[in-house]
Amino acid sequence: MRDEPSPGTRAALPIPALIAEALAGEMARDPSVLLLGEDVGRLGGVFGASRGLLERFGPDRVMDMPIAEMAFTGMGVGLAMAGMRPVVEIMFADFVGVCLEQMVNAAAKIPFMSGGRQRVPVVFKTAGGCIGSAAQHSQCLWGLFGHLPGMKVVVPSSPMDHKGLMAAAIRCDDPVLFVEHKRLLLSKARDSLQGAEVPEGEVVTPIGRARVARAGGDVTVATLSLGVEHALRAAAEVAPEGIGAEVIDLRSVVPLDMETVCASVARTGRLLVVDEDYLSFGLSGEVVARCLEALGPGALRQVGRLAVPDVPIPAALPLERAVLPGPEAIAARLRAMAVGA
Amino acid sequence: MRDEPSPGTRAALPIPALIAEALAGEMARDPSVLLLGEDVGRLGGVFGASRGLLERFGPDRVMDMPIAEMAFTGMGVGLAMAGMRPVVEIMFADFVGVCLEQMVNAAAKIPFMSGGRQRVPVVFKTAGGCIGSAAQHSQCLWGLFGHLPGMKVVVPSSPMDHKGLMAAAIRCDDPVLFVEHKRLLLSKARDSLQGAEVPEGEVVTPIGRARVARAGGDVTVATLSLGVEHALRAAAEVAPEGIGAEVIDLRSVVPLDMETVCASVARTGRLLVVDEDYLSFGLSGEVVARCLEALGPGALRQVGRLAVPDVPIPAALPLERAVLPGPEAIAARLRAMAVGA
Amino acid sequence: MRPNDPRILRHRRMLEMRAFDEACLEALRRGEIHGELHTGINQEAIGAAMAESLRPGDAVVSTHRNHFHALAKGVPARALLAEILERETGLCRGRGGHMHPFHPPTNFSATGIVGASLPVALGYAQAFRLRGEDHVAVGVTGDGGSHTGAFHETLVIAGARRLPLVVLVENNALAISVGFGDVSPTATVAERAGAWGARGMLVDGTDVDATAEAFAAAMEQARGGGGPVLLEATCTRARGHFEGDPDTYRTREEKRRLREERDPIALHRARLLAEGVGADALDRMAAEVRAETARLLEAVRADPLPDPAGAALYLWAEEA
Amino acid sequence: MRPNDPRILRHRRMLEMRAFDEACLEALRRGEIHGELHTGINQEAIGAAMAESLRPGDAVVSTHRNHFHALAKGVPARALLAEILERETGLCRGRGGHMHPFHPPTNFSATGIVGASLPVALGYAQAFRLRGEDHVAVGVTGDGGSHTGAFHETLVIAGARRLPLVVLVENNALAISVGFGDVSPTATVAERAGAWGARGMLVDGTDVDATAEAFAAAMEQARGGGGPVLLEATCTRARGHFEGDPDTYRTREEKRRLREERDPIALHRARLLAEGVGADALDRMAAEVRAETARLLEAVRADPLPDPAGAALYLWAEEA
Ligand SMILES: Cc1ncc(C[n+]2csc(CCOP(=O)(O)OP(=O)(O)O)c2C)c(N)n1
Ligand SMILES: Cc1ncc(C[n+]2csc(CCOP(=O)(O)OP(=O)(O)O)c2C)c(N)n1
Ligand SMILES: [Mg+2]
Ligand SMILES: [Mg+2]
Repeated sequence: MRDEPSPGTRAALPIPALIAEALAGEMARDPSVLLLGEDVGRLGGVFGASRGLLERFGPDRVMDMPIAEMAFTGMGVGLAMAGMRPVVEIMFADFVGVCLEQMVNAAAKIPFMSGGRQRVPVVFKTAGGCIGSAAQHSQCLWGLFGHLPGMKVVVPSSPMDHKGLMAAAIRCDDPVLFVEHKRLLLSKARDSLQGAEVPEGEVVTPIGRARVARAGGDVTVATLSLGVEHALRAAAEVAPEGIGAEVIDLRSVVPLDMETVCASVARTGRLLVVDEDYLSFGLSGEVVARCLEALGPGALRQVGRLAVPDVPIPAALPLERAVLPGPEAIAARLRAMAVGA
Repeated sequence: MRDEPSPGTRAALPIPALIAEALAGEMARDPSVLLLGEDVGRLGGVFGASRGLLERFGPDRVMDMPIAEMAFTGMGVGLAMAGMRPVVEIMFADFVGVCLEQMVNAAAKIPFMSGGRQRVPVVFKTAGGCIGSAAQHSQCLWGLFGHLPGMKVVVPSSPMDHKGLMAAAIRCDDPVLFVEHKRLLLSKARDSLQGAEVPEGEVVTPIGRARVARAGGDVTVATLSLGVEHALRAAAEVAPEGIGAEVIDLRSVVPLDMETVCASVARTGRLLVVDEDYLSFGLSGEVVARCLEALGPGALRQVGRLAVPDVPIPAALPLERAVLPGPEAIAARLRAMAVGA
Repeated sequence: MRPNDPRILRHRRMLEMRAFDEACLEALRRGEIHGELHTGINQEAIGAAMAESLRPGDAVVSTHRNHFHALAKGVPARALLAEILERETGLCRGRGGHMHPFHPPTNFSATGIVGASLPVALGYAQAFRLRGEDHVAVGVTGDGGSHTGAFHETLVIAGARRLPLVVLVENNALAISVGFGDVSPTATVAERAGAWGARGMLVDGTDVDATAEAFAAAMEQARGGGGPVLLEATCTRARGHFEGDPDTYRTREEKRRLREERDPIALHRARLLAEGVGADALDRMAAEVRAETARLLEAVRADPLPDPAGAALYLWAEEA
Repeated sequence: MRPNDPRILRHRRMLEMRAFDEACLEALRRGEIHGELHTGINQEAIGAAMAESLRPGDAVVSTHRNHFHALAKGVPARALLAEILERETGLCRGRGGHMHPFHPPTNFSATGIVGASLPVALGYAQAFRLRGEDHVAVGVTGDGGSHTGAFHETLVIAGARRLPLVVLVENNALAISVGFGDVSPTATVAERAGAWGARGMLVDGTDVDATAEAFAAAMEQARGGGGPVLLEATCTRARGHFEGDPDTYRTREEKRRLREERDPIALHRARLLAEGVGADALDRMAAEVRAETARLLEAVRADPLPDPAGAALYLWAEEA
């Protein structure tokens, strides 16, 4: 980045600037890294996650694309097969319906279909989550991608991970889906409950290891993305009531670090999965099922899931609030679970 | 159908002919019912599920389409909004990556987004399942559609249900995804373990009610589609060993009839979900999680999931067999679970 | 020129449309819209032109920038504004919001997914053909939408079937920050029409008179069975892509120039004045429209928000 | 004409391609291929024509009907056939099968999803441009694929960026049972090229000499920086869409006529004979090719099938 803020002001950086740092760092160290997508160049990304990159790396490596996601997603696949390391931005996760074909039947399957002989090191970068834009611009969909094998599905929550997991995604030889949350993209590092300090230099967070964001002995909360912030808020709220919530940031859906989750549940006996994706046939059911498989029914005293209740996101604010798993809803569940058997 | 087979020979009918009967019946009773898709007209469907319909109802109601799934899927949406009842064939479930947008952001969401004021009575008819065509032509994907709210997801298994559920799907005022299994489409009514007799006249199977395909007291097997046939075969195999498997045909993924499943598991204490879709973040995890939520950990002695182990379907026969949940694998699981605590 | 002269009515329609979007901006400023907002300011001529040739049975499927198309189709302004303000009295009971208004009685709908309007419009066109109705389906998209696969596939089918479809491309030369000239393989969208056996038409979409004529001709051809028409109307976007867009990809100077030189209302006003229409008559009209819209906004602001208890309603038919 | 005359080589290539697909048919009959099989019989002229102008660094992204394109690109026939026969020695260790052969050393790949070849080819073209290499990417599709959204989007981007891309449309006038003439808005695919600022070329794809020339010209333009080319080669499909297709949508008579009148090998043989090449030289060549292919098939049949224990391998890089 050309306009580095002076030291001490890094906590004031918007989250997208941390992603831009990761992109810039990787582009600087590896000439095969490219960025392409809508509005990634001249605008620097609709949230600013690629601000400054066009100026620094030029239009050959930062390519503004027409609204032709199928072609440019597939272009990412072809570039990767040809030896490049493209980062393809699909502006919002909701738009994958126009380009899923290339993500799933090409990127995610080619390594396997080729018997391991053709690598496809592409990163699909997209923004999910709810900021008031209703049914077609609010979905998370990481559960959907978890279901389709062949792609790592990485979901940052802390400021540090926005930088470190993006760098790791780019270095990964497998296709990676990187799902940001719009609400976090609109925030600054210092707004986070998970620490604002992110080094200026290289940060690479290994993909596939969950993180205990808060320790606690009564209920395990497995969550990710904005859910970690909400869960930390709820945990702080119920702590004075004597309820110890252990908050786990899953960090990636694929691979899913069940070891960390199960180790916690083995202690607490109570598992609450908090997920801003849809409730059914997704992440929350999988975490519950794997936990049950790993620990056996006897180890589980209580299990809960808090997610969008299988309806599209409604437009009006009171309705939107009612379907999202926010801090109040999490706190209420924690209280209910803590008193239960 | 113009060439009705003589009575007594109906058990020799290919499964697709039963679907064609349902289509013909509904088209005859309701002039707003239409069929469109690739090869549905002149060829009568790649499996024959619309044979005879073009000749009987003409090219205005049976429309052969170019390979432009996004446009003709959306055409189905527009037709439905304009008061028609289109059945849109997407040849194989694997191809949804080119038209998911219209299925999910339009058909499945418009009823909700319009506050219930715009109905979209469209049926998306597609074939899933494995018959040796490798990674891009073998998927079931019903778990994916279950995850995305707003569409009923209907999956027939018995000959009767191929006819009865198709009729019900067409009469349903909600968008419906109807997922056939290619292996069943290549079979005849009499090949089924679930009864070959299907009346010539109207059959309408209510959507959303699972069916106990075989009663048993030791292990509950929840499955669907070809899985029901496999599970019945496995159940018959282990029966002489004193293992009573209760086989439940879920019949639809959305709605998911957990009452029937839970009633069975409450008796057996053992749940095995058999699913030809991918293992993770899908149907099997959801059934397990809902069962646990409904009955509590104490009611479950054992839980198992048998599904495609999160890899694409490989081409070679020995590899394909190794990843599919066939009768042998089910029988082995039943034996293992029956001896367990 | 008499007050009910069609060109005066055109002018009034443009004023109404602008006032409508200004009301939306006001509501946004007051925090009464919590989601995204895309206004059509400077693109009123296209909406006003549409209004003249659309008939009740015709269908319009619009985009994220849909307000003017809805008004042109005859969607009640009250219920439309209430939907944008997320009210229970809105077209969709506050479920859809500004990007997803649906009004079955006028066959109006929209989508927030670029290009996705066109396949749905194709479906309406096919329904009209099947039922022997002489309605036309209009699928609206932007220049950005002309690059989507849905655009091609829709025109392939409409072209081969000669369906009564008008694909209306509002070419404001920008898709968010991406310039049409930077990503289009052709200088215009209209010149591509031959690839689908469609008629291509290009019109200056800041000239409401020319656009009304072009749109009428397009509708006539489609209605008469002449097959699909690809009508491109060039225009400019006066504000950011959405409210909140920093719009750093254009200079202030450039935006000022667009507002001054390519404002369809100002251009039309100048033309009417030159033709002898009185300035005070036009001013009176503008004041009237403003007052009406202010009353509308006040009325909608008094409407209730949806009850959160019903947040999961209306997914299935039995709940409607 | 000398034996190493390019036109004799062309002829030999066609013979090899046909023999290859006949070997596949034999393997299928013996139950050694358990999945779908799409042969290219009667479409050999296009593959043979490609072989002449493709260079090692060029990329080809093909379709479900990909065998001839793979051979044209220089993919080893042994490993290709082994992959089709689902052997561990195959290009992809038996994981890909006949619709999904990948051969990174020659930049060859394919997909079973119609239209999906083109965006991937676009990526290769962009990579070549970025690295300043003078390679060309060839995306192959059928007439059916020309209706897909991916086709449009790919050409939009290639056209605007003037990328070294040749979109080769094998127009056999059928997409399974759906006739090109029944669903296309235009009489040819090539005539649509202007919509994307591409050069459109149409050639009789049953005439190997003409097709070789046309393909060479297309490659030369793309290689020289002249931007994308849309090359349509008309041809016919002699067999069902896939083996097992009842092919009820054509009459026997029609198929007989296609095999007799539009077989590129027979046509070329007649031409060579007319130009004085000896019938016995050609017969000897045909016998030689048949014998070689028979040996190839025998060798592959002796190869092992993959070990089921490894069924879940190769999903992630660390397993490769
Ligand atoms: C398929 C898809 N891709 C991207 C977006 C994000 N997006 C919303 S509007 C827009 C630009 C649209 O440009 P254009 O079609 O010219 O319409 P305009 O905004 O200029 O009216 C983009 C990229 C989207 N909504 N849908
Ligand atoms: C997106 C998609 N839709 C449908 C299919 C099923 N399908 C496979 S091949 C084919 C016909 C292809 O026709 P064409 O492109 O002309 O190629 P040809 O088979 O004639 O060589 C169809 C419909 C598919 N594989 N992918
Ligand atoms: Mg625009
Ligand atoms: Mg074809």
